Amino acid sequence: KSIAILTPEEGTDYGWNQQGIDAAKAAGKAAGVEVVVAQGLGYGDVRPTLRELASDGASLLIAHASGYNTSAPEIAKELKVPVAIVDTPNGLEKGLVADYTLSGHQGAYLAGRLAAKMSRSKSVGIVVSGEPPSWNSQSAAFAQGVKAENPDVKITYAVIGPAAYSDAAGGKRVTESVIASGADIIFGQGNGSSFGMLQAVETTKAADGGKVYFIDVIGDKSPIDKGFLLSSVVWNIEPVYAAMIADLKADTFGTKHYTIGLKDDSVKLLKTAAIPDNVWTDIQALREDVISGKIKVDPVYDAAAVRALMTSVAQ
Amino acid sequence: MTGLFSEVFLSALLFGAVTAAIPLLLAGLGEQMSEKAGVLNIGIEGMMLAGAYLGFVGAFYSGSLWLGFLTGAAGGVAVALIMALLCVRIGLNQIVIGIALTLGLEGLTALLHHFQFSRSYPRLPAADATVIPLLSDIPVIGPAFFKHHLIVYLAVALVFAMGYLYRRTQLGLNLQAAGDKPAALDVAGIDVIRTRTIAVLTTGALAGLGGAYLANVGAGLFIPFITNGAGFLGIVLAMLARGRPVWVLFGALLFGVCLSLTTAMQVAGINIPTDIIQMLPFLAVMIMLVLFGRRASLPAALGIPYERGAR
Amino acid sequence: MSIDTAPTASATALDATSAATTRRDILHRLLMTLGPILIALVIAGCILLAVGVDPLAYYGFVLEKGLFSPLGIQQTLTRMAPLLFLAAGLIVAFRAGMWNLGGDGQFLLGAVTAAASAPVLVEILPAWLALICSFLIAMVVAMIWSLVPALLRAYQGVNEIITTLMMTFLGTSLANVLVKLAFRDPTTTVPQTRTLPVEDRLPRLFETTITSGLLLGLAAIIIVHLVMTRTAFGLKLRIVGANPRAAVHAGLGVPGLTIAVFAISAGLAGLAGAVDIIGVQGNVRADWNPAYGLAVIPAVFLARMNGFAAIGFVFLLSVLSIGGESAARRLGVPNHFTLVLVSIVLIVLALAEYFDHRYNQSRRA
Amino acid sequence: MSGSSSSSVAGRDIVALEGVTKRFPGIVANDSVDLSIRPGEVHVLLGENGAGKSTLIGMLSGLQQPDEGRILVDGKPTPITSPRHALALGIGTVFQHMMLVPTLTVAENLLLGGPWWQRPRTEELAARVAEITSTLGITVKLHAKVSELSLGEQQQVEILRAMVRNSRLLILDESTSMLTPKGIDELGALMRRLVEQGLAIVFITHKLKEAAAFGDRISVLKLGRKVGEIPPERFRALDEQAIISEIVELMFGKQKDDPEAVERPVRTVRAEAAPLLQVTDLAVAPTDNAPGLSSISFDIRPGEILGIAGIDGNGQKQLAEALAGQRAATGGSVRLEGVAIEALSVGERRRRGLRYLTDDRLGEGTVGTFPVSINFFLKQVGAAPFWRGGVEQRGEIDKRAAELVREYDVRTPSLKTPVARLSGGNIQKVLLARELAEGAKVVIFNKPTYGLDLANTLASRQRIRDTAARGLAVLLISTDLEELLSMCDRVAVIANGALVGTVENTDDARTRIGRLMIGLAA
Ligand SMILES: Nc1ncnc2c1ncn2[C@@H]1O[C@H](COP(=O)(O)OP(=O)(O)OP(=O)(O)O)[C@@H](O)[C@H]1O
Ligand SMILES: Nc1ncnc2c1ncn2[C@@H]1O[C@H](COP(=O)(O)OP(=O)(O)OP(=O)(O)O)[C@@H](O)[C@H]1O
Ligand SMILES: [Mg+2]
Ligand SMILES: [Mg+2]
Repeated sequence: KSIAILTPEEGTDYGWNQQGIDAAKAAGKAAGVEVVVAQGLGYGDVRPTLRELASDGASLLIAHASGYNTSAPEIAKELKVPVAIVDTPNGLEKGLVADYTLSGHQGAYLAGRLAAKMSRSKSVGIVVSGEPPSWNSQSAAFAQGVKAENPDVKITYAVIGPAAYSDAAGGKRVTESVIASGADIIFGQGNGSSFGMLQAVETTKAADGGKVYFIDVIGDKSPIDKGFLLSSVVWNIEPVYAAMIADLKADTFGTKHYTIGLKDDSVKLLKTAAIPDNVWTDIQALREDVISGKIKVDPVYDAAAVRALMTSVAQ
Repeated sequence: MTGLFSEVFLSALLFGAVTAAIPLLLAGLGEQMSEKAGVLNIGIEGMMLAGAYLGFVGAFYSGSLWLGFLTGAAGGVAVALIMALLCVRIGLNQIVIGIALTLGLEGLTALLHHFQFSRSYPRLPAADATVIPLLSDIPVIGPAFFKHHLIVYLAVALVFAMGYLYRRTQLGLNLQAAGDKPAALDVAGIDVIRTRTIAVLTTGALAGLGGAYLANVGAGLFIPFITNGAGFLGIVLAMLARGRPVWVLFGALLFGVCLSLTTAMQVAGINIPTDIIQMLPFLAVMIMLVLFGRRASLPAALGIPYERGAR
Repeated sequence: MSIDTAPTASATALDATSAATTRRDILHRLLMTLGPILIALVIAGCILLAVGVDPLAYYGFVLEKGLFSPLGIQQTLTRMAPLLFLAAGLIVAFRAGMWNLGGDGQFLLGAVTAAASAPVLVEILPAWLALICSFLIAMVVAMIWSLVPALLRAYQGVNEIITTLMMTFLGTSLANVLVKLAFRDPTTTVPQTRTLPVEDRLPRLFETTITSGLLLGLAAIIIVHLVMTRTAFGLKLRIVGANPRAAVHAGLGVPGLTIAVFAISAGLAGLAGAVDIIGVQGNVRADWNPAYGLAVIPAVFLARMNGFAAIGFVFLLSVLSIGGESAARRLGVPNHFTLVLVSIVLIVLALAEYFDHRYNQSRRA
Repeated sequence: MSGSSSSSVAGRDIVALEGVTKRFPGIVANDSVDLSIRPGEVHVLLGENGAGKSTLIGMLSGLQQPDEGRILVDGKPTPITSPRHALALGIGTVFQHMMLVPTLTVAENLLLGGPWWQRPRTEELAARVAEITSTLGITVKLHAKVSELSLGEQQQVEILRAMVRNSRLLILDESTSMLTPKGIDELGALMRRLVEQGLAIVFITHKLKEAAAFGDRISVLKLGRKVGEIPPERFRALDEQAIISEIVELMFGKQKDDPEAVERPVRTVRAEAAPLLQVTDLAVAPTDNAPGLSSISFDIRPGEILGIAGIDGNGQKQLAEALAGQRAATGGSVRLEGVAIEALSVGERRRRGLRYLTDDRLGEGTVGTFPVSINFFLKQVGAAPFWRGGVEQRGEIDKRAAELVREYDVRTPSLKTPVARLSGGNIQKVLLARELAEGAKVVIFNKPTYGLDLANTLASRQRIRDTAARGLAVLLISTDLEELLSMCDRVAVIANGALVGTVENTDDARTRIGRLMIGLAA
C-alpha cells in the first residue's frame, strides 16, 4: 500500500509544498505506508501524473494544490482511486474524494494581534504575490486581528506585480515601498517571491531606524532566518493526512471535511526570540479565547472582500 | 487619502521604479546592439537567467557585489557565445536557437538552484548606495534617483556611451552596416561575422549584467525563473526604440514607473481589482506601440544569416 | 522583416511536397531525426551523470512512460491535441512571413471563452452543437484578439514580433481577469470557471483515455498543410511571405491577406485552447498558463513548416514532456531537467539539419 | 595615384590569373582562365550572361577562392583571402549589384572599413574627396543618405570609394548599365584619365560599342572559358567597326557587322485609331526617397511604341507603378480603351489588359525561391485552368509552363528550379512570357534589357516589337537612348517627374531628345 502526494513546486520552499510533503511523509511513516512524492509539477495538466501514480498502485492520491481540484476527482472516478483535494468543500464523494480546505485564519488573527502589539510605528503591511482564497482568509484575519488589538494601527495591503509567483525582485520592491509607507512589520505570503520580501525586511530600516520584522505563513523559515523573523502562522498538515489514512482504512473516506486550527496545534504561531515573553503570554491567552469561541474569526475568501476590509481599516 | 503619500513613500516608489527599470534597460540596450547588427536575439531571456544565477553565485561566495556583476556578465557572455557560434557563424535559425537557449537556461539554472540553494535560500546584504551629493537632497526626487548602487549610474551612463558609439564611431557604422547591408560591410573590408559576433557577445554581457543586477540588487537572491519574462520585455523595448539607446531608457523607466504605480494605487486603496491594475504596464507599452509604432524601421537584414558570396 | 529559416528552407519545403517522397528519402529523414536525438540524449546524459543520476535509467523511464506503456502513449497522444492546433496556426503565419509569437495569449483567451461558454451552452443546446458553438466562440475571440497586431502590421507596418509579444503579456492578464471577475464559478472558492462535466467533453477514442481532440488536431494541421501547399489561397500567403513586394506587384491585396493570416493563425491558437479545455481540462483556473506556444515554435521551424513533419516533432515534444516528468520523479531529478533536455534536442536537431544541408550541397557539386 | 603604382613599369602585370578554375554546384563558372591586367590599360571583359565574368571578379575581390590555378599580384603568387586583403592589395571593385548601405550617408559609406575604435575621420575624408572629385570632374553629395540618391549617383559613389582607397586596380562590373549616354561618355573619359595616372582598370560591359570606345585590351569569356583576346597593339590598329565584328566573331562565331544597329522597321500606326491608353494630368505625391509626378499626359494608340527617355531616377518607376496601380495617384486620369481605370486595383487593371514588366526582376518581379513554373502564373493565382475551385492543378500548370519555356526559350534545368538560380536573361524571359500572356492590351516595359547580354537583349527587343506589331500599345521606359531610338515611334522625355517634351522618332530625334534631357527646349 502506498500513498502519493502531488505538489506544483519543489518541496523545498519552507512553505505550502514543503509542509504538504513533510506531513505526508510523516503520516505515511506513522501508518506504515510508503509515500510517493511527485513535486514540481507546475499548475498545468496533472492528469498524466495522476493516472500514472494510480496505475503504479497508489491507494490514495493527495492533490496538494487548488489547481488540481478539477482533474483529481475526475481521475478518481475514472480509475476508482481515492483522491484528496484542497479548497473544495462541496466536492466530497464517499470512498473517492475527500477535501481538506485549510485555512490558517485563526493563526493569522493571532499574528495580527501580535503585529499590532509589536509595531513601533503603529503601521503594518501585508504583501502577497497573488490572491488565492487561502491567502485571502489569512490576510483578512490578520487585518481583523490588528484592528481588534488597536484600531489606530494602519494597514497597508499590496499585491506584487504581474505573474508574481516567482518574482523575487518584485517581492522585494513592493515590500520596500510598503516599509517606506511606514510599516515596520510585514505579513508576507508568496512562494518564491516571499524570499524577496524577507530580503527586503533584512536590508531596509524602518522609519525610526530600527528593525523591520517579518511574519511568515504556512512554513517555518527559522532555519534560514537572520534575526528578522518575528513569527509564522505554521500549518501542520500531518493530522489531516493521518486522519485520511485512518478513514481510508475505516471505509469512511470522503465523508468528512478535514480542517486545521489552533485547537490541536495544527495551526500555531511560531515563537521566536524576537517576541518578548509577556507579549507571548498575552497571545497565548488570546489563543485560548479563539479556541473557546469567545473570539470569533470568520474566514473571508474573496479578494474583493479582503481589499474592502483593508480600505476600511486604513481609513 | 493624501496623507498616505508621504515623501518617503513617494521616493520609495520611484526608487523601486528605477530598480525595476535597470534590468530592462540593460537587456534592452543589449538586444538593441544585436538587432542593429542584424541578429534577432530571442535568447536574451536565457542570457539574463545565466547572468542572474552566476552573478548571484559570484556575489554570494565572494562577498563582493562587483565580482557578482562580473560573473553575471560572464554568464551572459557564455550563453551568447553559443548563440554567436550557432546563429552567426554557421547561420542556424535565430528564433529556434533563441527559444532553445531560453528554455535550456530556465531548466539549467532551476536545476542548479535545486541542488545548491534550495535548502538554504541564501540572501545578500543590502547593496550599498553611492549617494550623489547635493542632488540627493532634493525632496522626493533625491532619494529616489540619487541614492543607488554605482552600477545604476553606470548603466545610465552606458545609454549615452552607446549613443555615442552608434553615432560617432567606426564601430557604430560597422554595426549598422552589418544589419542593413552586410555584403556592403564585407566588401568594405570588415568581417561581418566578427562584427555580429562582437554585437552578440556584448548583448550577452549586458543581458548577463542585467540579470545579475536583478538577482543581486533587485531581489538580493536567486530563485528559479526569477527573470519572469524581463528578456522578452527587453526585446520589445529595443524594437520600440528604433536604434536609439535613449528611447530604451525612457521605455524601461516608463515600465518601472507603471509597476510602481500599481503598488501606489493599491496602497491608496483605489478599489479596482488588482488584476486589472496589473495590466497597466503592458497596456502602456501597447498604447505606445499604437501611437508611435508605425513604420518601426528594423534593419533590413535582421534575422538573416550572412554568408559571403551567397545569393 | 524577413527571417530565413535555412538557406533554402522554403524552396525545399516546396519541393518536398511536389516530389514523390521515395522510400530512401523517408529513411534518410528518419535517420536525420533519430541520429541527432541520440546525440542529444548523450549530451543530456552527461548532465545527468554530473548530478549523480543514471542516464540509462532516466531514458528508460522516458521511453517507457512516454512511449511504450499503453498508459504513456495515451497520455502522449492526448497532450498532442492542443499542440497540433498551435503548430497549424504557426505554420500558416510563418509561411506567410508573419512572426506570430503571441500564440500563448491567443491560446488562453480561446481557452477561457470556451470554458465560459461550454458549460452554459450544453445546458440549452444538444451537446454536439454546444461544443461546436464553444469552439467557434473561442476561435472568433482569438481572431479578434489578433486584430490589433494584424491592423498595425497591415496598415502601419508595425513589426508583429513586438506587438504579438506584448499582446501575449496582455492576453495572459486579461484571461486572468476574465476568470476571476467575469466567468467565475460562484460555487467554488477557488477562482475558476464553471466545469464542463466529463461526459459532455469531447469523447475519448475507443476504450482509451486519448481525447478525440487528437483527431481534430491532426485534421487541422493536415488541412492547413494542404491549403498552404495545394491551393491558390495558400500560394498567395506564401507569396506574401516569401516576397511581399512581389505580392504587391502581382496585385495581391497584401493588407487583407495579412489580416487573414493573423485571423487564421490566432483562430487556430484559440481552437487549441478550446480543444484543451473541452477535450481535457473542463475548466480554466486563474493563473493557468501552460505556455505551450514557446515550445511549439522551434518544432515548427525544425519541421520547415511542413505539416507532416510538424506532427512528428510535436509527437517528440509530447513524449519528452510526458516521459520526462515521470522519469524525473522516479529518479529524484527536478522536473526542470525536462526543459534542459528539450533545449538540447532542439539545438542538436537544428545543427543536424544544417550539416545535412551542407552535405547535400557539396554532394551535388 | 599611389606612389608605387606610378613607378611600376607599364607593361608589367599588376595582377595576373593563371589557369584559374571555379566550380559551383553543377557548373564550372570559370575554366582555367588566364588573364593579365596591366597598369595604364582598360581591360574590357566581355561575355554572355552567366559566362563567368562576375565570378572572376569575385575571386579578384576576395569574395571567393579559386578551386584551381593561382593569382599573381605584382608577379608573386598571392591567394586573395578576403575583401579586406584585396583592398590592402590595392584592388578596388565596383560590383554589379549595389554595395552601399542605404541607411548611411555617402560620407559614412566611404568611411566604412576604418579601424573600429576610431572616430570616423570626416574632415580628412572631405578633403580627400574634394581632391579626387576635382581631378575627375564629378560631384557627390557627401551628406546625402544613399537611399536618396539615384542609381547613377550611387554608382559614382562606388567608383569614388574605390578611388578614396588608393586602388591600383579598379574593377567596374557593368557600371554603365544605369547611366545615361552622357554619363557613359563621362565614365569613359574618367577611365581614360585614371589609366593615364597609372591605374589598371577592368571594365565589364554588355555593350560592344563601349568596349570598343573605352578599351585598350579585350578578353572574351564564353561558358567560363576565355575564348579570345584582342591585345592593345591590335586594338589600336583596328577601327570601331572592325573591333566590333571581331568581338562578335569571338562571342558568337558568326559574322555580322553591328548586331545592335537593327533598322527600325517601318510600322504603320494608324493615326486615326482610338488610343488604347490615355493618361491625363497624372500626379503622384513625392516620398522620402523618390520624386513625385506632376501633370503627366500622353496617349498610345494600338501598334504604337511610346518611349520614355530620361536620366534614371526622374520618376520613371513612379510613372510605371502609378499606371500599374502599385502607387497611389493623387490626381489625373488613366483610361484604358476609353474606360477610366485609375481607381482600380492592380489585379483589376491587369485583368483588363494592362501589363507591367518591372525592372526589378528579383526584388518584385519574381519569388526567387519558388519554381520557374509557379513564377509564370504569379499574377494569375487562382485563375482557371491552373486553379480550379481554388485547388492547384499541377498538371495544367506544368503543361503550360513547359509550353512557355519552349516558346520563350527559357534556359532552365527544370520547371522546378527556383527562379533565382536562372541567369538574369532567363528570368527576364519568364517575366516577358508572363506579361505577354493572353489578354494583354497595353504593356509597360521598364528597362526591359537592363543587364542582359547581347543575344538576350536582341531577343527581348524583338519580343517588344512583335508585341506592338500585334496591335498592342507599348510604353517603353529605358535609360538607353539607342534602344529607344531603335524601337519607338515617339519618345517622351521625363525630368523631375514631369514630361518635358515628346519627339517623333525621326532622323534628328537623337539631338532633340538630348537637348530635352539636359534641360533645353527641343
Ligand atoms: N554564388 C554562386 N553559387 C552558385 N553558382 C554561382 C554562383 N555565382 C555564380 N555562379 C555560377 O557561375 C556562373 C557564372 O556566373 P557569373 O555571375 O560569373 O556570370 P556573369 O558572366 O557575371 O554574368 P552576367 O553578365 O549576367 O553578370 C553562373 O552560370 C552560375 O551558374
Ligand atoms: N544560387 C545559385 N545557384 C546556382 N546557380 C546560380 C545561383 N545564383 C546564380 N546562379 C547562376 O548565375 C548565372 C548568372 O548569374 P548572375 O546573376 O551573375 O548573372 P545574370 O543574372 O544572368 O545577369 P545580370 O545580373 O547581369 O542580370 C546563371 O546562369 C545562374 O544559373
Ligand atoms: Mg550578372
Ligand atoms: Mg555579372
